[in-house]
Amino acid sequence: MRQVMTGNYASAYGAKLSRAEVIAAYPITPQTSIVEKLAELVSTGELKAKFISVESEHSAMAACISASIVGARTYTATSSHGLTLMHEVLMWASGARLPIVITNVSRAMAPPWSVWADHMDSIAQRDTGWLQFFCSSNQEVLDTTIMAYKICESRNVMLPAMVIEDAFILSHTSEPVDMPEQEAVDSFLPSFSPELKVEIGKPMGFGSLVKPDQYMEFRYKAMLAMKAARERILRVEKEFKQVFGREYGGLLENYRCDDAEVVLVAAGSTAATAKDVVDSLREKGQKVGLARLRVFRPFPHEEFRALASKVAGIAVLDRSYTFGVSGAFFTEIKGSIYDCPKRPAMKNYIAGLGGRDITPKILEKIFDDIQLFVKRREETDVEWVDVAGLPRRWH
Amino acid sequence: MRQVMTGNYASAYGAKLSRAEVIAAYPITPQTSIVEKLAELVSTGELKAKFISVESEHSAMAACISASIVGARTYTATSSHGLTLMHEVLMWASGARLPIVITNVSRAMAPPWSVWADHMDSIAQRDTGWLQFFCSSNQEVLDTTIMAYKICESRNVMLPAMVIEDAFILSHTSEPVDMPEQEAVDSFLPSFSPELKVEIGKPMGFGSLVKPDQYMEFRYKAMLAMKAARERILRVEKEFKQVFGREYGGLLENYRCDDAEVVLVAAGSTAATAKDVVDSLREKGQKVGLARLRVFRPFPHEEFRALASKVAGIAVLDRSYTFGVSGAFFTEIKGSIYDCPKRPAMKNYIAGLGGRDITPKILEKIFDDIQLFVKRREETDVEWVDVAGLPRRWH
Amino acid sequence: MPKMTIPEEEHTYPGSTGCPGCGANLVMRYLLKGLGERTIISIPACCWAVMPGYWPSNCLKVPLVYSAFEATGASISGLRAALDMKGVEDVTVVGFAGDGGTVDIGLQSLSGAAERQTDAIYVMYDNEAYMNTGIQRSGSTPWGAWTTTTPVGKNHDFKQEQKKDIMAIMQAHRVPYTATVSVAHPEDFIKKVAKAKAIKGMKFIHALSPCPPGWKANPMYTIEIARLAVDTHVFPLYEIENGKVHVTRKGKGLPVSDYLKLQGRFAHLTPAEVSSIQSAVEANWAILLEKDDSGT
Amino acid sequence: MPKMTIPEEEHTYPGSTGCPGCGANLVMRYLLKGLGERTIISIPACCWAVMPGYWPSNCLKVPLVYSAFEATGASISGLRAALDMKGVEDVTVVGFAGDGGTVDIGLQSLSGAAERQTDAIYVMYDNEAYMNTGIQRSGSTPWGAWTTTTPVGKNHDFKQEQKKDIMAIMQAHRVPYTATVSVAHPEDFIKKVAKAKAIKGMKFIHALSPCPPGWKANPMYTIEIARLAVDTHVFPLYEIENGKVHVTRKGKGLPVSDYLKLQGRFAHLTPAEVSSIQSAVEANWAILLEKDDSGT
Amino acid sequence: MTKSYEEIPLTPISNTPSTMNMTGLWRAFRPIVDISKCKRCTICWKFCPDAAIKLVDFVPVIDLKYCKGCGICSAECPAKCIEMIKEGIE
Amino acid sequence: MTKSYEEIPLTPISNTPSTMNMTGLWRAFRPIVDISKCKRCTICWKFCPDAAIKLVDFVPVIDLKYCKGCGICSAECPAKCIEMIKEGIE
Amino acid sequence: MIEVRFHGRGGQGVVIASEVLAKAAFKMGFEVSSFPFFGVERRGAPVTAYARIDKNPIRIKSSIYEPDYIVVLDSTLLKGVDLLEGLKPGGKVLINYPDDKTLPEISDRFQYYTLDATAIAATHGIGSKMTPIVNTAIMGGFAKMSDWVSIEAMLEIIREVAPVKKDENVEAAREAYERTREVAV
Amino acid sequence: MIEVRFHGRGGQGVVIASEVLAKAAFKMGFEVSSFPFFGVERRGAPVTAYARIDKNPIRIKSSIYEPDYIVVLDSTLLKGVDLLEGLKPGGKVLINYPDDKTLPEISDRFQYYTLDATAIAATHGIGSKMTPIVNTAIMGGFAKMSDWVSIEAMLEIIREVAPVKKDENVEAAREAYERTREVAV
Ligand SMILES: Cc1ncc(C[n+]2csc(CCOP(=O)(O)OP(=O)(O)O)c2C)c(N)n1
Ligand SMILES: Cc1ncc(C[n+]2csc(CCOP(=O)(O)OP(=O)(O)O)c2C)c(N)n1
Ligand code: SF4
Ligand code: SF4
Ligand code: SF4
Ligand code: SF4
Repeated sequence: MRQVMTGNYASAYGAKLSRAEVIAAYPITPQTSIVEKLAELVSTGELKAKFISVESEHSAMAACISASIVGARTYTATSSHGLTLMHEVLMWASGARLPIVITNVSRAMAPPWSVWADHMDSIAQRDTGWLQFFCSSNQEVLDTTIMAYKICESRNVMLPAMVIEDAFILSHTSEPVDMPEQEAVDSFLPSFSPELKVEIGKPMGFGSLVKPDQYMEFRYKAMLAMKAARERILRVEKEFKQVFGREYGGLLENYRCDDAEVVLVAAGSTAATAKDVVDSLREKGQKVGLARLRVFRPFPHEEFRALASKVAGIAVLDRSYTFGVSGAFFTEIKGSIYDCPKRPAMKNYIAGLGGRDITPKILEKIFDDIQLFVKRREETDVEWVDVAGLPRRWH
Repeated sequence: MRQVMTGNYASAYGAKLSRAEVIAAYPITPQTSIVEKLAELVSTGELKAKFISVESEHSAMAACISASIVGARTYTATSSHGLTLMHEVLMWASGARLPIVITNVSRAMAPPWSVWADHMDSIAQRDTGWLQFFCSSNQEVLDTTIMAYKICESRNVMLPAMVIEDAFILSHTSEPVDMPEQEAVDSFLPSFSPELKVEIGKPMGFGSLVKPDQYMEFRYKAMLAMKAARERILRVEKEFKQVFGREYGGLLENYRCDDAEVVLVAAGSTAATAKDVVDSLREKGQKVGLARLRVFRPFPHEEFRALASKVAGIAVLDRSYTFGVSGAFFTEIKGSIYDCPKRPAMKNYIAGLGGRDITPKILEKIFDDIQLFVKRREETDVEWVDVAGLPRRWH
Repeated sequence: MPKMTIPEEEHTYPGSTGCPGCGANLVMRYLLKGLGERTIISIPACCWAVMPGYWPSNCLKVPLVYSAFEATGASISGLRAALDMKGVEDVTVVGFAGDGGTVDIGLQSLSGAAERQTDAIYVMYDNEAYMNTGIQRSGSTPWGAWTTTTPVGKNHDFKQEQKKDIMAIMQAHRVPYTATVSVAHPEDFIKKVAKAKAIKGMKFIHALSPCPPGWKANPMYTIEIARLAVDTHVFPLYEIENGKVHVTRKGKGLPVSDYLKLQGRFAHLTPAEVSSIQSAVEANWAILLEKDDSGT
Repeated sequence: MPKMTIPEEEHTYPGSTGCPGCGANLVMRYLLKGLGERTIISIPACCWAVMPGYWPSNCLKVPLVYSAFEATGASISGLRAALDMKGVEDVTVVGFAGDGGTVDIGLQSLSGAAERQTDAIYVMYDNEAYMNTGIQRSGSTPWGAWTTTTPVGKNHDFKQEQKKDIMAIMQAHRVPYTATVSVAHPEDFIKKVAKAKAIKGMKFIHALSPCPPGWKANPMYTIEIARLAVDTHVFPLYEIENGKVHVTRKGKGLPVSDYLKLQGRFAHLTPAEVSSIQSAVEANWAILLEKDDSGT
Repeated sequence: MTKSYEEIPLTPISNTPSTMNMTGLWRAFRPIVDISKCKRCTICWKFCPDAAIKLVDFVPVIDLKYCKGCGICSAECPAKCIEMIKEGIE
Repeated sequence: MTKSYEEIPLTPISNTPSTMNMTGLWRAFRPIVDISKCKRCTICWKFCPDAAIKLVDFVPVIDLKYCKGCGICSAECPAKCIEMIKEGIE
Repeated sequence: MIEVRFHGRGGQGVVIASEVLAKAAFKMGFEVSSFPFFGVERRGAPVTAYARIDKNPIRIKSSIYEPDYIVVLDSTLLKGVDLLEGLKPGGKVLINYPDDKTLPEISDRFQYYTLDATAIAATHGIGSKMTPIVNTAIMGGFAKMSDWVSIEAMLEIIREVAPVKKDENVEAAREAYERTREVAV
Repeated sequence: MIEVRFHGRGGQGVVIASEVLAKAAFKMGFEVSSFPFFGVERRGAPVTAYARIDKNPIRIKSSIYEPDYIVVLDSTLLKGVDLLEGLKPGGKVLINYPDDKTLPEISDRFQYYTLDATAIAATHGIGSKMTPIVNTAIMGGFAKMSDWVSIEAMLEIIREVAPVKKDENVEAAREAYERTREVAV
């Protein structure tokens, strides 16, 4: 049934419908209503789960890790400082091959203190071995949470996943969400029964010390798992479509890209706004498209290579900036299509940091700019959008 | 005077010669002898500094941050889990624009538990806004520590720096190190007096809450600082050479690259071994070179573009692996030279994870392989080196 | 002639962005009256990280260093070490954190600061929940209270665990001075703060800090509630100096219900539950009196 | 007829990779004798993370989950929650950590586990320093001891801070059961562990664990040193059940120097320093005896 | 409103008094002091969380630019001389 | 010695008894039990950190594959019937 | 697409008001989206919320700069910042305003509606006497002002979302609907 | 380049031995590098350390697989793993071995030297009676076995690095130098 709810409630219901068994979470703006909703669902008995009140995010993840090791389906949610405080144990979860699902309400890092949307927190976890899904609507948040469990718990994956929603812009926006029936979700997502888990009566040490002569082989297996995740994402989405009728375009959603001359790459809420912009520019006759970066890990290598073969220019919008380089999406996309026969003109737009609004007007100007850039490539291929004191005006 | 010492002692003496005023550190293998040495130097009075015994690495960095805010020169050292536990506050330090210097003894992350060399811990901090120096000898560790303060404390930089030495391979290897005289260091490195610091009698809040309408401008300034750091690194190294007679090749040290057909990119201890290998292959008439990635942040964009214009193939050795993508060096280098007119053949070699030894033999085989790859590019451009169960043999 | 019972000089500006009737605002106001301007404060994430206002607004007349949520103890050790190195010794270093930032996520660095005998005052303003993020339970939330994460559900839920006894925990750390203070008794508050300032080592001040929205209370009753906390012995005023306990205010011994009934967060409690709180409070009070060295 | 005074069944294999004479090895051996095989253990970074041996070696006959250094408290809460959800209730969940992993970097998650009343036993084996990383000071290192980070320098340095009183800290958390145990008294040790197993909630066991290399002691004296710790009242054996203190062994009251002199880490202490330790130990012992409820 | 990146410091340094925030606008109720009844006990001044009360000759003068209308002064005044009235549109 | 990536589990699971480690080789001193003097008190067994002593009819039999030679049994034996002798080359 | 901006104070339920509108419109078959201004504001501080209503699914996620409607839950806010900033020419403004007072001087490019929601809420005992909660009443008024959201849908949603005193809230909204009137300026 | 491997037990000072060699060689004008095997081994467990000595600066950072020399600080290790693995044909082995015992059967492709370092250390009161510390004595023996590091340089370094009993350590090394002898197998 469709009902109007926030992204955070969509997250909470996603976890609930997935029948998370152990939930350990610590409050942080703007994630709190996820935790509050889940606390309520557990207290009313609507969700049969253990809710562990932890004293930090590090402990939230650590509790999920241990619970997962003994075979429980686990869930947590956080944001910004909470996510970065988990950094060490995020790596632990992937190294231990535990299919934990986390919602990260992506928010800026301090200082300056800021509670607003920014992808820095999520991007800084790109090396931790987690799958990363950037969502563009509350519906997608809910659906992706359910799919994430199915993807991650499959035997050849067994890796954790992060479902990312933009701070406030999704987390606190109410919009219609079709809430699946519990029965339908139950038949789509079987209960968690990992091949390898710690059981009483079966003495084993889980996560031992490994000498230099053997460590790499374990990492190699994780690499293979991330490879397998790619196929798994596509298959699970297909199955999801069959049952629930919704789909999200795989790892890189191509929106009106087929005959596009230039495309914008964007992730999260910006990508939703960008679809409107693409439509309106198309009406004006511009051949533009949107490549929505939905899955950042595993990186959609093949998809970008296919895209590169079709378009003349790619504008990459990063809602984060890696100091000393550029936006992370920009670097990685260029890296991915480096040896493609056709090399589209690529330009990076840094926008929306610390919650700066990304308006349709701004996106239109980016489309204008990339079309120009294709024609006469300039020196600078990284531009900061809407920074006071720079000559270009964006409003 | 040249004396035989470990990389860890070189770090400790680097901090001592730089007259670090506040040192806060927590023990972790294989960093411990740095801390032990500094504790001893403080206790004997050889180093006039406050040594704060903290209860975690998070607190070590947090203590350095606050000490730095009131104008003290600060130092800490850690490794792997300790570094990743600092993740949140690493971002804090750069956001607060504090020129803290850390030594990271780069080690693998658990699970599997491993105390051996691996760059994952350092690489996973690539988005935190720290300068990153990968060292290849104990001498470089000591010299870089001193230079790092001078680079970072300059008015147009004011960012923190990470000096990286490979676990055990540098940290516990004893080799001759020329220890500069204190007087020479004192005249090279003036005492720390930041423009902006918190002082009694000057009420100010340091690191306040900033609304979406202003956050980006602060980030933009940090971006400019990272840009400035590039020039600063080159200048400080030049000055260092004048005073101490040693230099390290800037951000990307080109070793016999001038007429090279293929080059290997490597960082840290491997790059030292690779010089021997390059020499021996050169003797055999092979036109090979080494591009030693000394500074990873800021990324040596210009240097790689210059290199790309000269060579036919680049082998990139990553001692870490980003699941779902490739080695981080590989992705970023490709990203950097994406739009160069000449595009060398690029292949990634993942080697040495969890302390797996990277022998001259292995490096030779990598040089062989990249030469072949230049001729007939294969599908797979990321190869795992020396993984048991894979067909190729590396010994 | 009338006389002010607390120092006249203000070290805070009006225009802080705390809620009307915020107890924490008063905690800071009294604290600084007690310490004076040669003070430096470290504040982690909490309501008080927001109350100075958006950049460039600042409601404090003393230097303020923001720190990460979990790091107040480390921050004050860093500040003290740096100031010592600079030879600045007459400055009081203060860590100022909420209850969540103290008894939960900040406990470890606080414990570390205590163990390493950092010469500083750590003030915990205790609004008994995570207020800055919107009233979630903390380890310091009292048994029986409603919060958004201890909802009053069908099963008549609420916080099921006891409030962490941070005074006892700090006492176990053998710090030279700990004291409880109340915004209803600023004279006592300021006296204790001044005493703490004069003692070397790590001092700990526990300030009950009523929070109108979080406690579902009328802002005008902030002082009244704080006063009732003392008079019902829910929050006794005492200090511990080198292990010696000294109750600084006996209070009236009113029934706890007087205290609870002004607060919506306790509205769901049954009479039986209220009387179980009453017994617990009485037992604790008896133990405290027994330890009280004041007479001797 | 001779009789074994402790259970015969072993739940550890020979071949652990701890040092010869390691007290921590005995702590685990006795612990599991007390708990039996329906036990699951969480171990953070510490010597005991290494002692099971390199993969795939394991010296425990019960399941073992490794956790991050700072996360033992969180780990046992996670284990307990998951087992509860699975309906597995007859299993004892154990957190087993060194002193550094308990009183320093693990204190916060331990405190959290205590506050949320995790039904588990937390065992701290106390070798009084960070041993796995090579003998650095911890919050649990006693005053006066040498470690690599409290070197005995020109100024006759050594650890300047008091040992953190983790028993008092846990007592301040009002957990239902805490006890000290010694490897020199396995019968007492196992009895306490069995008692803890039967109590619901968070139990805390503090085990003094001599470490020959770290204490600069001859491995053959591991038991002797542990025994002397009890007999000199440096480490009294007692338990606290719901606040009631019970000294389980009075000890001989020997001079502390008997204990100190077997350990190189105290070799630098002057007679005056030794006698200051003596006084402190006597004072603590007197306080403990005063609290002792055994008689009543 | 947004400042150019060139005009701002390296990191957000707050050194403008919070009197820049017109928090008096938050007020729902306004305290009205009946000076004739005032006993000059200064208790209202003592308990104002926002330091919005100045004393002139020990008589309270409320700075309505910053008074948030919490009502503490009214509740605590022993002479009951401060009344809280609903803020209107003037 | 290194196992193929295909032969190992997802993550390092240790389920081989530590008796795979020949820690007896670490021994610098070897305990020699004079059975004739043994009182069968089982104290040596009780205190062996490595569980390297088995009891046969309450008499200790030391498993030299694992005995690390710490000397605790020798120090604790009330009958003084365990002697520690320096390990040699045989 | 219709865009609405709400002004009120922290603690007054401004965000709920925007959600009620969105839910009522959704019930009537519209696609909707509502969101608060993303702040860390405290009780009493001015806060803003937004709603979008359209025939087609709403994808745009940026803020609203040129609303069609403005709703003011607390008339004292008129003293502060420019509440009507960005309002489209001819746009409509609903203000919770005392019946016995006249609007202060205000731009005449817009249409104004007033409603004494405070009095109505007080009458129905919603919130406390000192601080009545006006968000349900005001949404009754919104139904009157707009011609595209029905009072029935609004009342249904109010009944759904009101945590306590459902009847009273519904009645207040109904009364508000009736008493809302356009005023000339 | 000369490569040396050291075998001993945790706690015996194997790493120090390798450093002493490196420092002595450095004192004589060589470039050097020495490193332990990178383990988490405990007291008594077999440990390994390495040293490289060359005329030119040493850049190679990988391990040593085919040493020219092997030094065994604890003869009981001969019972364990293959200590001579990788030793170059004709390579030299120095073993701390009791004077009154003969070497067990062992490969004849190498040259062997023995020295009762344990006895010598005990005589000079280095370490405790139960566990004498043999690393300084054995390095005296190394000077004898090799023809490129002088006993003088070695003694100088030993004096430098010995934390206590400097004279005794030097004397032990000198005696060891004299008593080291090649043995036939
Ligand atoms: C690592 C981390 N986790 C969570 C947060 C979010 N957070 C900020 S303030 C706060 C609540 C603070 O509560 P408390 O310390 O009790 O102070 P109060 O807000 O109640 O005054 C939380 C959870 C954060 N900033 N950092
Ligand atoms: C976050 C983090 N910091 C530091 C370490 C390094 N570390 C591993 S074990 C250890 C010492 C443990 O000391 P303790 O808990 O006292 O146990 P012990 O080794 O003495 O038995 C340290 C510092 C780590 N693994 N993780
Ligand atoms: S929420 Fe509570 S503690 Fe925070 S500012 Fe408001 S009244 Fe003060
Ligand atoms: S270092 Fe100490 S605690 Fe660790 S294994 Fe050795 S004896 Fe045991
Ligand atoms: S109403 Fe509150 S803020 Fe206003 S003057 Fe009185 S106490 Fe101060
Ligand atoms: S010497 Fe030690 S390890 Fe060997 S049997 Fe005796 S007690 Fe056990």
